[in-house]
Amino acid sequence: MRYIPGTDDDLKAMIDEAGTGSLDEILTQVPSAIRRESALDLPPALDELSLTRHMKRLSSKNAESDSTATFLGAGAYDHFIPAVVDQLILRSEFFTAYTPYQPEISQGTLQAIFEFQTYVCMLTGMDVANASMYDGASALAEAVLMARRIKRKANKIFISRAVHPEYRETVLTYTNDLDIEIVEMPYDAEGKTDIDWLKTNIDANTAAVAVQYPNFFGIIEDMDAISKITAPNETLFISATTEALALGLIRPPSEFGVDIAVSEGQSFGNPMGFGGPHLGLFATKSEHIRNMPGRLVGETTDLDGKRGYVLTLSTREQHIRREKATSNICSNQSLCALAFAIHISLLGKKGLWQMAETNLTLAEYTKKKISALEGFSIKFASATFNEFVIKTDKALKEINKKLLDSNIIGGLSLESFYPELAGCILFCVTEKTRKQDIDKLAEVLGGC
Amino acid sequence: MRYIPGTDDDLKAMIDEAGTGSLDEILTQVPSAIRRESALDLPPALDELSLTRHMKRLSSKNAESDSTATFLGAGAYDHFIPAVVDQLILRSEFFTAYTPYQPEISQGTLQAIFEFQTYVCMLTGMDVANASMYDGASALAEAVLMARRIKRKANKIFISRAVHPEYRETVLTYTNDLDIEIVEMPYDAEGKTDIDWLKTNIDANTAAVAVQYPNFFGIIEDMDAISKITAPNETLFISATTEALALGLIRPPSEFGVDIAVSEGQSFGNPMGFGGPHLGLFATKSEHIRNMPGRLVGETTDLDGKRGYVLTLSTREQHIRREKATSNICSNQSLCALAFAIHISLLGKKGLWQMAETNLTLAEYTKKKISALEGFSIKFASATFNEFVIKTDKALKEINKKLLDSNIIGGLSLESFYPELAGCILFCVTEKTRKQDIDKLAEVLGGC
Amino acid sequence: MAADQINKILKAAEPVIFERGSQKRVGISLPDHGLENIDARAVIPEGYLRGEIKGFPELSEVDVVRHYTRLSQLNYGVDSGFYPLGSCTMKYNPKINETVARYAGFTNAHPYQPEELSQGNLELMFELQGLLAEISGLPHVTLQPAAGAHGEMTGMMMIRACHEKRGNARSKVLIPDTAHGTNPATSALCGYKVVPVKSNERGVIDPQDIERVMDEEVAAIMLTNPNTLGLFEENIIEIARIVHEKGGLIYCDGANMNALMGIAKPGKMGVDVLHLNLHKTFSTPHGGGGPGSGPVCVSAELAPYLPTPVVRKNNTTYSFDYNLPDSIGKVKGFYGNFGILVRAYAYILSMGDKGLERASRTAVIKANYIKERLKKYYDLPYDRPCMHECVLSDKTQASQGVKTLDIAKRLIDYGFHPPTIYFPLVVHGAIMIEPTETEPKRAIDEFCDAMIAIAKEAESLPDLLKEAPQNVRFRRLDEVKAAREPKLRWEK
Amino acid sequence: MAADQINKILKAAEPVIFERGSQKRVGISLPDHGLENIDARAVIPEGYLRGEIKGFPELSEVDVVRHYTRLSQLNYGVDSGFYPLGSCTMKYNPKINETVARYAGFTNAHPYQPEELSQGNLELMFELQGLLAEISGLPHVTLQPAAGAHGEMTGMMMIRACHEKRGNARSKVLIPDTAHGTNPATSALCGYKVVPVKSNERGVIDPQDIERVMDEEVAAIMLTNPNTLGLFEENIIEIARIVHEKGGLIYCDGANMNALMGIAKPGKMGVDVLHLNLHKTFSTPHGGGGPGSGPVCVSAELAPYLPTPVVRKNNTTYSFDYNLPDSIGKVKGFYGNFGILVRAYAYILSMGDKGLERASRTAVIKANYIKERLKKYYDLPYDRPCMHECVLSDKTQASQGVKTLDIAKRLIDYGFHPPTIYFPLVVHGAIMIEPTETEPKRAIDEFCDAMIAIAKEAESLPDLLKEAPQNVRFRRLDEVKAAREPKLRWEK
Ligand SMILES: Cc1ncc(COP(=O)(O)O)c(C=O)c1O
Ligand SMILES: Cc1ncc(COP(=O)(O)O)c(C=O)c1O
Repeated sequence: MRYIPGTDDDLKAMIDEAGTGSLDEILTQVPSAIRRESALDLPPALDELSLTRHMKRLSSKNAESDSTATFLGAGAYDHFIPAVVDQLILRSEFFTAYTPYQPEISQGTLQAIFEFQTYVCMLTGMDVANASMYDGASALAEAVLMARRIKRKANKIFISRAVHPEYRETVLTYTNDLDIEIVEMPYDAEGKTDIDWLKTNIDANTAAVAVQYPNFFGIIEDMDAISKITAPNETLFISATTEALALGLIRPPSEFGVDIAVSEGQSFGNPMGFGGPHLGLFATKSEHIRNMPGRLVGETTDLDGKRGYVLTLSTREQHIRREKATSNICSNQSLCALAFAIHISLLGKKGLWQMAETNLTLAEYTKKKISALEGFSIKFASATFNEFVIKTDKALKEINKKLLDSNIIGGLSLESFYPELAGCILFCVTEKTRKQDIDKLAEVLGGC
Repeated sequence: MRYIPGTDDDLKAMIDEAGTGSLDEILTQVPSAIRRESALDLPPALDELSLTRHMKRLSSKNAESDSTATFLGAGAYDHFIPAVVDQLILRSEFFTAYTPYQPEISQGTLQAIFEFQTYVCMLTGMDVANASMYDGASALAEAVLMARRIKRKANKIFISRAVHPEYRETVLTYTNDLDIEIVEMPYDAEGKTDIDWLKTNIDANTAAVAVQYPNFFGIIEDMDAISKITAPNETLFISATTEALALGLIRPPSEFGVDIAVSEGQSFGNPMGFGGPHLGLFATKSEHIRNMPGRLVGETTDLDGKRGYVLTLSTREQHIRREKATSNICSNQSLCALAFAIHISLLGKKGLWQMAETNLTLAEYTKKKISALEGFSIKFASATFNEFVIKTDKALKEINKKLLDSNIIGGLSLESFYPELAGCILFCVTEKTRKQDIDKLAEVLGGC
Repeated sequence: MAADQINKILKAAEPVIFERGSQKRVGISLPDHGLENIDARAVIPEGYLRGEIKGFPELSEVDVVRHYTRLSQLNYGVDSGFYPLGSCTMKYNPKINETVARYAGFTNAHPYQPEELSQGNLELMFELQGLLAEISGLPHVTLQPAAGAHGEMTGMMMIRACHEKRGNARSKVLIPDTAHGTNPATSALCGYKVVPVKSNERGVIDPQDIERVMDEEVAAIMLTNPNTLGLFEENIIEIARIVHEKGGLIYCDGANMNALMGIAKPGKMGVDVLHLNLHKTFSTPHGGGGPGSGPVCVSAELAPYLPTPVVRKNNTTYSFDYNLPDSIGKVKGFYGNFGILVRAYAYILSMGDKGLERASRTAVIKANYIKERLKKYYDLPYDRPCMHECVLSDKTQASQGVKTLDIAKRLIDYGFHPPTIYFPLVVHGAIMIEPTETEPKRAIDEFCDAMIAIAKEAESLPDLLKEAPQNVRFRRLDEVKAAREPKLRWEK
Repeated sequence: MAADQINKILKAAEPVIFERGSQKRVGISLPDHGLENIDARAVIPEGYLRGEIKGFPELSEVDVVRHYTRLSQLNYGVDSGFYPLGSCTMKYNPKINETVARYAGFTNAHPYQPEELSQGNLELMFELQGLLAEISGLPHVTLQPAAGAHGEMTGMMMIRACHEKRGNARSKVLIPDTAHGTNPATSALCGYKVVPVKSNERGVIDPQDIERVMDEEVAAIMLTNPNTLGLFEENIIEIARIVHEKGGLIYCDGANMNALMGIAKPGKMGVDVLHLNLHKTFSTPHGGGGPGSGPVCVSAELAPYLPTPVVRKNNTTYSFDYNLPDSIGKVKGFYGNFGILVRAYAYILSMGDKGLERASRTAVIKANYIKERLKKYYDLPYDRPCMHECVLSDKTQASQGVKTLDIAKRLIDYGFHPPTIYFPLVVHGAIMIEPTETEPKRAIDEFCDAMIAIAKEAESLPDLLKEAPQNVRFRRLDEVKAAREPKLRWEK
């Protein structure tokens, strides 16, 4: 077996030298009643070439966005990832290492995470960010738990219905067994969280209010108005973002007094990958550090006074605090965070702006093209970034079939998530979308 | 421009600090008469995504052996390359370094080449090998030049007609301007170099005799018989190999008294790549070292007595000896040599044998299948490794068309290289060839 | 001296990326979209356009490549050498898995693209569910959890859901003192009170202790098998009987499954719920701390509570099943760390039954070999055959004032990654060594030689150990300072 | 002291691969072909089956990966830092080129597969021929040569063929004393006698000297422009006139083309034949010493002698043209280092006219900047504006007994790859610095600071330089020993 260097002779030599007796003797600790009776029923082992052929076959049974233009977004975004990213994360010193427990030989990972934390702070405007959560959805769930920890006396959390349905579902799962009541805030006719409802319903028992920014419909929420309600009530304000790229263009959550800002980070450096691995960004204000979940890297010096980095403030974490930890998270999405940092470093100030601007430009163009078509209209009259909702009275099934015939995957039908939005489609456009793809899309829709 | 970190400000700062005056002043050394008049007529610069799309389009306009079974060999072989090889040669410390002029920070390249030299010695059985030539063809040409240097008084070199036609052509090009006469040795009815002819024609003016082993027809030459003629005549014996894998199974050239053994090394670790980059192996006897072309790495110690490696015996080379050098070669195929060494290390003793045996097994099966077909026969009744010649009276054009219809690229029609072999096809089979591909091949041929 | 001083300056650290670059550099180029750029101010509502991000770098491609290349050179990975981090199964990560995981149909598939256009991915997930079920002996599997701890949470939520369904959610979870920190943390996250259980003098759980604490309020015991001392919970059958009799369930932390593949199935031991760490047992890369994947395997009774969706096969096609009315719901977006699933699937296909069994058997032999070679030099708290890892302590060296930390740092000088230290907590000054099956005997021997040399140094040159490491680019880092004045982001 | 000694042992070298592994390991698995394995003895003639290869290693995949990973860690590449190797143009190698060069249609295409099935590759070659023709100003191009020296040979053979066609092959080639060693070696290989030409006090060729040696036996002058001192051959037009008048041809070694892209075309300077180094000017990786690629661009008169085949376009399809009756023939198998062509093509498309021009302009400015910063500390033999590289010497330091070699080795301690040293030969103790356009100003400044610090050390601490390097894993290696008792392969 090519992955196991121990030949029979090696093993025998070790057993003999150790004097432990045979493997069977070692294994007497495993009661014979539960020992292997027959071989595992697995397919016969594949050699490397046959494996690649098998995997290629599976891969080719999927549509993929380099060959098929896609207008799907909704939490996973088809952005272009420069070749540099993958070639650097493949450096085995990064990808075959584990959690940097031994800082003297882990400065690569540690400094990269420290820089990642800084990037997340810069993007969100917050004071401090952790070294990543599993994804945007679980990051929001952790934010809710954290808000509950901070607000010991309040147990209601308001979450906007314009937050990604899977994020909301994840929050429900995480909070189901705990003393937390999740209350859904409706959205209004413009697709924004209903401010009036919030004003009416907020009370002393409201620990936090969570909205998505831009929200699931691509809309830039009225953060200012929300903040003006939560702040006087001393309710925490949580913002979640699925499209981190938007934060390159719109005002950061911090500027609206947000207490905890979470985001999906996939848009930078990580492929859609059929839904994962992605990564959760998690940032907060300094005052909340001790209540924060997840790993943190901090700056320090070595014995010679040289600047270096270590895991720090781990008294919040499970391996020290056990059942009193702020979270049970241990392994996170470190390599995805590295990819995020590399991509965003390549972009830099100018590239980030340019990429966001390109997304906006193409999205606005698409909006205009589609809404000009007979039978299609813009559902919500609010400003959006690179996603938006279109309403049509045509049969969605047929539309999508026709689009596929033109090698286009259309937007997401919203009905299954929002029964009230039957006939609505969420479209997404990125810098990978070509004008010609959009024109084709409009042409096909026009012919439906 | 993403590859150029010098912004206008950087450049201006440098010009100012240097006090050299503007770039235009610096460039006054270039006479204005020959300075740029207009922009270069090149296509507009492509961004990275557009470049990948363009390149993908070009790539997809070619057949490729993972999707189309191919029976072509003839100097380029479709072997399976384990994923390890590419991931290791992509380590930038290897692939972005140059010739290891500074050994203290080049031990990676140096030791890898030292090990490569050892592998080539082991495969060929020779005493010493250099750090690679451009490819098999030019390696043979260099071997001929070297033989001429050793044999100062003899200027004729016999080369078998059963040597790869492009190798022979390359030799002719290299020797055209020099006092060397290339004489072609015919092959006999069994596809081997004509021993009788050699016996008759060899004389004191014959500096060297060169054959291919296995030869272009896949046949294992009668090395013993040739050696028995060259040795008493004090003629140098040169062997060239196109399929280095064969040397894992057949007796090494050294055991037939060969003086210079060259080979194409592509079979290990390097893709066919539409013909390059490949690499030339070049090995000889110790006594000929000083006449050897190319770079050599030797073992030594550092100031602390630690074992290390350096470029050595460079008094043979162009940068020291200039017009008296043994060759003009400078950059060679170092990274290909690294890939070769990695692949062969993975194979090891057992894997090398197994791979050679697999090739032999499949080739024999194919031979049997095809020769059993009506209208197809084995052209030469000699033992072969993984290539062999089939003779047919059917129209080759039509055969190949039919094969293509079944997504198979057939063998190489020999007529253009050997007019006397009209109707002959050189087939090649490797471990990537599946039994089902062979069966299909036979089925299609049978239906022609 | 002067020379020394100069040399010191030379070993400068890599600057933080925000200290690199210069104005107007860019490391990327985007396609020309062929439209006039929209004026963002015309689209984005007033007051919602962001200003310049202070401190954001401007770099060219070469700046970025150099920076991360150099950072990587400050790291140590499995490909660099022996990495015997106990409990983490730092086995070799096959390179072919990185290649196949990058096939476009895997990386460029959108999670919401139509199922008809995702049949390859669904097939892969379905098949992997089956393979893990077979290896674990537990028939139902979710691939959704993103890591081990996430799997624990998922599993414990399912246990809670099961008890709720039965009528009483119960309030407590039994957790042995050898357990990993994620176990109690998870239990708390699921609203349970943790009841610690001491392990006995053999390093395992005593059924009598369980008998004593087990009652109708105990939802489950969360054990690890083999446990974090590397010892098989030899009373597992008896324990399962006791817990089950009182209506409790058995949760098994499968982080140490590398000891058991093809040797024994948790499903056969009475385990009801098990999580696997694909980034340990199934060879997917650790990535500097993730992404991992923590599938959960459960018995039939627990199946209704699996997170949505699960993948089903209907004749020749595959689909997501969201129709699980008793499901605990989703624990993350989409379907799990799919890219990691691809690698684990490729690994299992490459190994087959024989390969997996051999992996576990080899891992066990190697751990015992190390234990036997080192026990003459280091205290071995539980001197008996172990499974895939062994735990030593610094007791012998303590008299010289040499601690586990010093031994670990000195190992760095010798070119090794240190073992896990100070865990499990039941062993004071623990040194937890897990070699894995992919470690060549030579590397193991070199490691043992180094450990023995260090034991000798501890006697003759204890200061050398306290000053370690000295052979790498950084000396010991001040963790106290980092925690006292937290500096968690770069600032100008 | 004891500690020091122990530390020394720790920095052991990586064993040779033949000293690794153990019996029966294998690092590969091959497909099961489904047939009975043939008995090789039944096929291979008696006496032609080889025996076991002594010393051949047996390794598992992890052994191999570790070995080469560790070897790589002993190396320094462009991605590690500044690599100002003069005459080698160690520019950044764009990563995307590595990605696109690996597309299956490029890597898995057989050179003899039908032209109809190779249209993408033929198109790429055809387009690249055109791009290089445009950049060089010489209309005809062969892509076949595998490196610069190979291109020289190809070009000089074409020159010889041309003279033969004209009636007299001629016997001599003029070569300036600044020329690279490959130039005279190539001339000899083509059967020419080398006539050296001294450069003048401005570091360039004097037309009067050419006038003196030029006669009807001179086939060509082989010059490099800018030359290896980094100086533009400012009399090129006059030289070309003189040589052409006597029926000679101008061969230009294009290794330094990075100074000229979009600034001046060799074709406009009277050059008849030019080779380019794609692994220098056109950013393809140097690979530790290749593979490179050395296309040759020629004027119309030389076109008939191009190697076979060249690529032609016929309406919308592409094909190989072997029908060149006056061709010099083939200089290697197949069509050249195709994979390198793919990278260079991708580079040119990414740069466009503006990018290439900016590259050259930037390279020139950076070289002049370095020259000016360092000339106060190091002897600058030709104190005038240079093009893309500059040449210093150790004359100032020689009084302290410090030589160029010492300076170079000390630079290693400072974290830089040293410049080219002792070349060109016309400068005693030459230090030849080529920054390239891809070097950030900061790296250049750090390099200059180091050079200046070293100049100061040469005065105050000369021994430090002679002992250098000390900050890397190896100290100076004994080259004399290596040459005296050559050990060119491993033996047990
Ligand atoms: C025994 C044990 N359980 C659980 C975990 C948590 O797994 P993860 O880090 O994947 O969340 C670990 C990880 O180190 C572990 O060793
Ligand atoms: C000026 C000059 N000419 C020719 C060459 C030879 O090029 P190559 O190494 O590609 O054969 C070099 C290479 O270093 C060079 O610097």
